Amino acid sequence: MADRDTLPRPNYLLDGGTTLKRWLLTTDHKRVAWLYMVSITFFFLLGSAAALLMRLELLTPEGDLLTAEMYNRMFSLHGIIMVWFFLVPAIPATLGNFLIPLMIGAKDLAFPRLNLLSWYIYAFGAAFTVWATVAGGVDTGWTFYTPLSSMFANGNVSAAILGVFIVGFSSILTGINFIVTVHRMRAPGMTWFRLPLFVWANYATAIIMVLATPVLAITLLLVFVERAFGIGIFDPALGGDPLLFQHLFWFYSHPAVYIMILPGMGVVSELVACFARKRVFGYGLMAGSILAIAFLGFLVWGHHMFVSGQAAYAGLMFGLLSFLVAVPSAIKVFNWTATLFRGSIVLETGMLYALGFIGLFTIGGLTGLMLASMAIDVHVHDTYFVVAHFHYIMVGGMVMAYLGGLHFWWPKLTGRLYNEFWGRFSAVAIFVGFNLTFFPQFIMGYQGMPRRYHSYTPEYEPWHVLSSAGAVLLAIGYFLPLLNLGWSMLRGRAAGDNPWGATGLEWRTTSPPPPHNFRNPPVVQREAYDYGSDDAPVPDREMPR
Amino acid sequence: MSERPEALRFQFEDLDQQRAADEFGMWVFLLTEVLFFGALFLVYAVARWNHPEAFIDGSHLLNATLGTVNTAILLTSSLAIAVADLAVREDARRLARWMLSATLLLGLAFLAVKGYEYLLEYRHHRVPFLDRPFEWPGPDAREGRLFFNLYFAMTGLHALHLVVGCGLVCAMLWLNERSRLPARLTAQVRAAGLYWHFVDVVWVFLFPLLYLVR
Amino acid sequence: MRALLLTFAALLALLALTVWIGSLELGRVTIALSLGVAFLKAALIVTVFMHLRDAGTMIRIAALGGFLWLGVLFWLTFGDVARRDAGADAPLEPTLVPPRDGKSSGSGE
Amino acid sequence: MLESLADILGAVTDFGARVDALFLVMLAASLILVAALVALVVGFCVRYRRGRGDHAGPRLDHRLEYGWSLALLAVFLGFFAWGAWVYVDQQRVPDGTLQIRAVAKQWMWKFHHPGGQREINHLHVPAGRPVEIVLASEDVIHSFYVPAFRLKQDAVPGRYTRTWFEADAPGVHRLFCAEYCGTQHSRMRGTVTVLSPDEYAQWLAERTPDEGLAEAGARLYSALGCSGCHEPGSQVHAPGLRDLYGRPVALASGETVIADEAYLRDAILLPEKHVVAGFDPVMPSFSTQIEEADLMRLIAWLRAESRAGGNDGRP
Ligand code: HEA
Ligand code: HEA
Ligand code: HEC
Ligand code: CUA
Ligand SMILES: [Cu+2]
Repeated sequence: MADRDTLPRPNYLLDGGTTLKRWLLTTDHKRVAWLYMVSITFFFLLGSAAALLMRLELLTPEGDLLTAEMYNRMFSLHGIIMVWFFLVPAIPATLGNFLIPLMIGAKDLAFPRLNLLSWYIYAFGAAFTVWATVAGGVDTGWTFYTPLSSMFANGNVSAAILGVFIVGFSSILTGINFIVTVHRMRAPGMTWFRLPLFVWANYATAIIMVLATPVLAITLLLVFVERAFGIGIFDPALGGDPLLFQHLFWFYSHPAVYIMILPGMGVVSELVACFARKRVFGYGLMAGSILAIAFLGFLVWGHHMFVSGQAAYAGLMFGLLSFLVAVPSAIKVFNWTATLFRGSIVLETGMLYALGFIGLFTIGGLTGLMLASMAIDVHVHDTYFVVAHFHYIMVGGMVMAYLGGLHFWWPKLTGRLYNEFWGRFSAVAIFVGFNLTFFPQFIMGYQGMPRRYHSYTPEYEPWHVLSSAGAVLLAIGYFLPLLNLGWSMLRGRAAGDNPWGATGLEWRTTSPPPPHNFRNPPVVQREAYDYGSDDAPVPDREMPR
Repeated sequence: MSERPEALRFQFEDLDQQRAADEFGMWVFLLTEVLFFGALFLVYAVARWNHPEAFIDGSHLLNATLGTVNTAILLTSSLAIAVADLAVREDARRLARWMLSATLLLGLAFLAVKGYEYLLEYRHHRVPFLDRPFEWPGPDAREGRLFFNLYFAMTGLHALHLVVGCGLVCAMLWLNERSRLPARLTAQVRAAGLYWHFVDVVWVFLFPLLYLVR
Repeated sequence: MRALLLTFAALLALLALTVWIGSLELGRVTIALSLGVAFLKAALIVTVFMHLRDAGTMIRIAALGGFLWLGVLFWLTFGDVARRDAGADAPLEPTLVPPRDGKSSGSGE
Repeated sequence: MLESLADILGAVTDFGARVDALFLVMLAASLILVAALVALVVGFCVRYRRGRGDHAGPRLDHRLEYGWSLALLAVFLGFFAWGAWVYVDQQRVPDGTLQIRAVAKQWMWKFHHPGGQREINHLHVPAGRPVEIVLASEDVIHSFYVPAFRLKQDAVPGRYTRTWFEADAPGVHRLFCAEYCGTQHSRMRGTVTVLSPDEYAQWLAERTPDEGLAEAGARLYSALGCSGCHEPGSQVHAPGLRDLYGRPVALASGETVIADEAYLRDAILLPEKHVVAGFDPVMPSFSTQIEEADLMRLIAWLRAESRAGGNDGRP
C-alpha cells in the first residue's frame, strides 16, 4: 500500500459508478448490502425515537405526556419497526448479503437482480407502513391479535398490515437467494464442513424465512380482508376462532425470533475465533446446533399462549419442546467459552461486543426458560418480565452482535479503520446503559407490572424511573458508534486487506473488494478457522494488549 | 456444448451450474407457496372441525358439476403445458405455440367458469361480505357465512394465482416467437410450467374439500 | 409423451373416482377418501408433469419439505383445537348477563 | 420450607406460593450458571491475553461437552416437570367452588355473584374458599390478572374460559387487564377485595342496588350512542365522562360548576344549557329519548365509574 490513505483499485465503492442512479440500480450484493444498511439504520432510529417517547411517558404513573391512544401507537410502531424493518433484516440483509458470496468464494449471489428487487420490496413496504402509522396510526401492538385488529381497533390498521405483508416477500426472496447460493455457488474445495459458521447461521436463517414467512403472509392477508372487506374468518361472531390467529401468527413469529438471533450467533462465532486466534471449539456441534435450533424452533410457538385458553395438552407439548430448544443454545454458549480457553485473546471492539452478547443472551435465554415453565408464565405473561426477556435477547444479544459484526467487517466494507478507543468506549457504554434500562424491568415484571400500559399504579414508579434513565444513557451509547464509524469513512486510515489477521476467504481479497469480489477465483484447501497452522494470517496492524 | 455463451450470467461458472441454480430456486419458491396455501387449508380444517354440519350444508350449495368441469379443464391445461415443455426442449416451436395457446385458453376458460359460479352465488344471496341479505337454508346461518367467506377467500386466492399463471404463459408465447437462446427458453418454459402445475395441485385439493366432502 | 398422456388419463380417472366418492355422502369417511385421492392426483402431477422423478435430491427435499412442515403446523394446532375443554363453547353472542344455566349458578350456594 | 421462603415475595394463594418457589429455585440456578459463565469468560480473558504466551497445552475434551449438555438437559427437564405439575394442578378446577361470572368488555370488568349481586371493576370474594371465575368477553380478548395471586387467564370472545383461586387471608389486591385490548387497556383495572367469610356474607346482604343501576347505565351508555362521541378515539370531539363526577367543570360561559347529579341531568337533557369550554355544542338533546329511570341509571354509572377506575393511584 503506497499511501496509507488511498484505497486499492478497483474497488466496488468507486468502480462501477458513483452516481445515485448507479447505486439504486446496482445488482452488486455488496452495494445492495449498503442500501439495506442505510435503510435499517434509519428505521432503527425511528423505532428508537418511539421507544424514547414511551420511556419518557413512563417516567410518571399518570399518562401525562402522551394520550393513551398515542402511547399505544408508539409501542405498535416501535414493535413493528424494530422486528420487521430492523432486526429481521439486520444481519442477514446487510452483513449476510455482503459476506456470504465472499465467504464461499462466489462472484455474487445466485440471483443478483432478485436481491435488488427484495430491497425495493422492503423499502416500499416499510415506507408504506410508516406512512400508514403516521397518517391514521396503528394501535394493535406488533402482534395484531384478532378480533381487536380486525374489528375494533381504529386507525390505519389495514394499511399497516398490508405493509408488513409486502415486506414479508422481501424476506422470502432473500431466503430463497441465500439457500440457492449456499447450495450452488460454493468455490471449489469449499465443502459444507469448511463453511464459516456465519454462513451456516445465515443458511439456517434463510430456511426459516422461507418456511415461516408465507404463513405470516397468508395470516395477515386474512386479517386484512376481514378488516377491509368484512370477509370474517377469525371473527368469533361467525364461529371463527380467535386463537387460530394466534397459532398462525406464532407459527411464524416464534421461528422469527430465531431469524433474529441465529445470524448474531454466527457473527459471534467469527469474532470469538478471530480474537482468540483459535478454531471454534466443536465446529461440527456448532453447525449442528444451528440446524437444531432452526428445526426445533418450529415446534414451540404455543408457549406464547399458555393463558390464552389453549388446551392444556397442547400447552404441555409446547412447554416441553421449549426446554429442548434450549439445549443447543446452551451448547453454543458453552463452546464459545471453551473457544476462549487457552486462546490468545485481544479485547478489540468487536470482541467486547461479542462478549456482551454471550452474557446478555444467556440472561435472556435463561429467563426465557422461566417463561417456558408454564406455571411461572401464568404469572408473568404480558408483564414487563417478558419485555425484559426479549430485549435482553434482541437488544442485548442481536443488536450487540450486529454492532460487533459491523465493527469487525467495517475495514472490509469501507477499507478504513475506525478509532479503536471510541469503539471500545461505546461498547462499554451501551452495555451499561442497556442493563440499566432493562434489568429493572425484570423486577417490576415479576411484581406484576403489565406491558402495553400507558399509565400504571404508583408502586412501579421507581423501577420505571431507573429504566427511563437507562434509556437515555443507551441513546447516547448508540450515537457513539454512528459517529465513530461515520467519521472513519471520511478520515479513517486505510485498513489493509486483513487487519485482524483473520482466516476466511473474505479477508483474502482487497479491502474494499473489487466489483466481482476476487481477482483470481479462490480455491479452498483448508477447514475454517485454521488459526493453529503455521501459515495462518497474522494481523497487519498492531493489536492493543 | 453448443449453447451460446450469452446465455450464461456473470455470477455462474458454467451453464450447468446456472441451470441447477435456476431450477432449485424455482422449487424453493414453490415450497413457500405450499406453505402459503397450506396455512389457508389449516384455517379451513379448524373451521370445519368446529362446525362440521355447516360445512356439509355449505358444500351442498355449491355447484359440483361446474366444479368437476373446472377440474377437468385445469387438468387438461396441465397436460398442454407439459407437452409445450417437451416441445420447446426439442425446439419444435410450432407445437409449442399451439400447446401454450391451449394452456392459456383453458386457463381463461377456468376463470370464466369460476366467474360464472361467483355470479350464481351472488344471485342466490350467498356472498356474505357484500351489503345485501345472506340467505342460508339450514340452521347455522352464521357458520354458513364463515363457510362462504372461506370459499371466496380460498378460490379467490387460487384464481389470482391462475391469473398470474396466464400472464406467465402469455410471456412464454411471446418468448417462443422471439427467443434466440433455446437453452434459456427451455429454462423459462420449465419454470412457468412448474408454477402452472403447482396452481393445478392447489385446485386438486380445493375441489373435493369445498365441493365434495358432504 | 406417452407418460404424459397416461398420467393425464389416470388423473381424469381419479377425478371421476373422487366425484363418485363425494356422491356417496359418507360423512367423515368421505373426507379421508377424498383427501387420499387428492394426494394421489397431486403425486402424479408432481412426479410426472413437474419432473420430480428426474430431479436431484435437494429438489425432492424441497418438494416434500413443504408438506412435512405443514404436517407440523396441523399436528400442533390440532393438539390444541381438538383437545379444548368441550364445555367451553359460549353462546355466540355473549349476553350482558350470561345465561344462568346449570353451569353458571354457584355450586356451593 | 420453600414455600415459606417464597413468602418474601408476598403471594397470597397456594398456587402463588408454588409459583414463587419454582421461580426462586430457577432464579438461583440461573444465577449460578451466569456467575460461572462470567467467571470463566473474564478469567479466560485475563489469563489468556494475547502476549502472555501461555495458551499452549492440551485442548478441551469433547466428552466434557456431551456430559455437560446431558446434565443440563436433565436439569431443564426437571424444571419443565415442576412447572407443568404446578400448571396442571391449577388448570383443574376443584369441586365446590364459589362460581363468579366475569364479563369483560372494553374497558371494564363486570362481575356477577351467584346471588345476583353485581359489581364493576371491584370484586369482593371470601377468604379460605375456592373461588372460580368464569370469563366471557363481549368484544376483544382481555385477561384477568391478579398479581398477588400469580394468576392470569384470558377472556376470549365466543367462548368461556375459567380459572380459580383460594385466597389465604383478607386483603385488597390489584386487578389488571393484562391482554392489550385497545385504547384504555391500562385503565381496565380494579381491585379484588378478599373478605373474611363473615364479612363476605354481610357484604352480600347489604349490597346497595347502586351497582345494579350502574350496570344498566353502562349498557345505556353504549346503547344510546353516548359512547360514540364520548369514548376516547371517537370521531367527534367530546369530553371524556369516565372521571367526570364530582369534578369542577369549566364552561364556555366562563363559569365553573361542580359536576353533580343535577348538572349531569341538565347536561344530558338540555345540553345547550351548559356548554363545556373548548367544545362545540353539537350534543343532541336526549330529553325525548330518555326516561327518568334510565337517566338515574346513567348517572349512577357515571358516578360509579369515577369512583372506580378513574383516579390513578388509589385502589
Ligand atoms: C431473538 C429473539 C428471541 C429469542 C432467541 C428467544 C428465545 C427464547 N424465548 Fe422468547 N420471546 C421473544 C424473543 C426471543 N425469545 C419475544 C420478542 C417475545 C415476546 C413476544 C410478544 O409477546 O410480543 C418472547 C416471549 C417468550 C415467551 C412468551 C412469554 C409470554 O408472553 O408469556 C416464552 C415462553 O416460553 C419465551 C421463551 C423463550 C425460550 C425458551 C427461548 C430459548 O430459545 C432460549 C434458549 C437459550 C438459553 C436457555 C440460554 C443458554 C445458556 C445457558 C444455559 C448458559 C450456559 C452456561 C454456561 C456455559 C456456564 N419467549
Ligand atoms: C429489535 C427490537 C427492539 C429494539 C432494538 C428495542 C429497543 C428498545 N425498546 Fe423495545 N420493544 C420491541 C423490540 C425492540 N425494542 C418489541 C417487539 C416490543 C413489543 C411491542 C408491542 O408490545 O407490540 C417492544 C416494547 C418495548 C417496551 C414496552 C412497551 C409496553 O409494553 O408498554 C418498552 C418500554 O420500555 C421498550 C423500550 C425500548 C428501549 C428503551 C429500547 C432502546 O434500546 C432504544 C434505545 C435507543 C434510543 C433511545 C435511541 C434514540 C434515538 C433517537 C432519539 C433518534 C432520533 C431520531 C431520528 C434521528 C429519526 N420496548
Ligand atoms: C353527537 C355527539 C354526542 C352524543 C351522541 C352525546 N354527547 Fe354528550 N356531549 C357532546 C359534546 C360535543 C359535549 C360538549 C359540549 C356541551 O357541553 O354541550 C357533550 C357534553 C356532555 C356532558 C357534559 C360533559 C362535561 O365535561 O361537563 C355530559 C354529562 C354528556 N355530554 C352526557 C351525554 C350522555 C349521557 C349521552 C347519551 C345519552 C351523550 N352525552 C351523547 C356530544 C355528544
Ligand atoms: Cu382489557 Cu386490556
Ligand atoms: Cu417464542
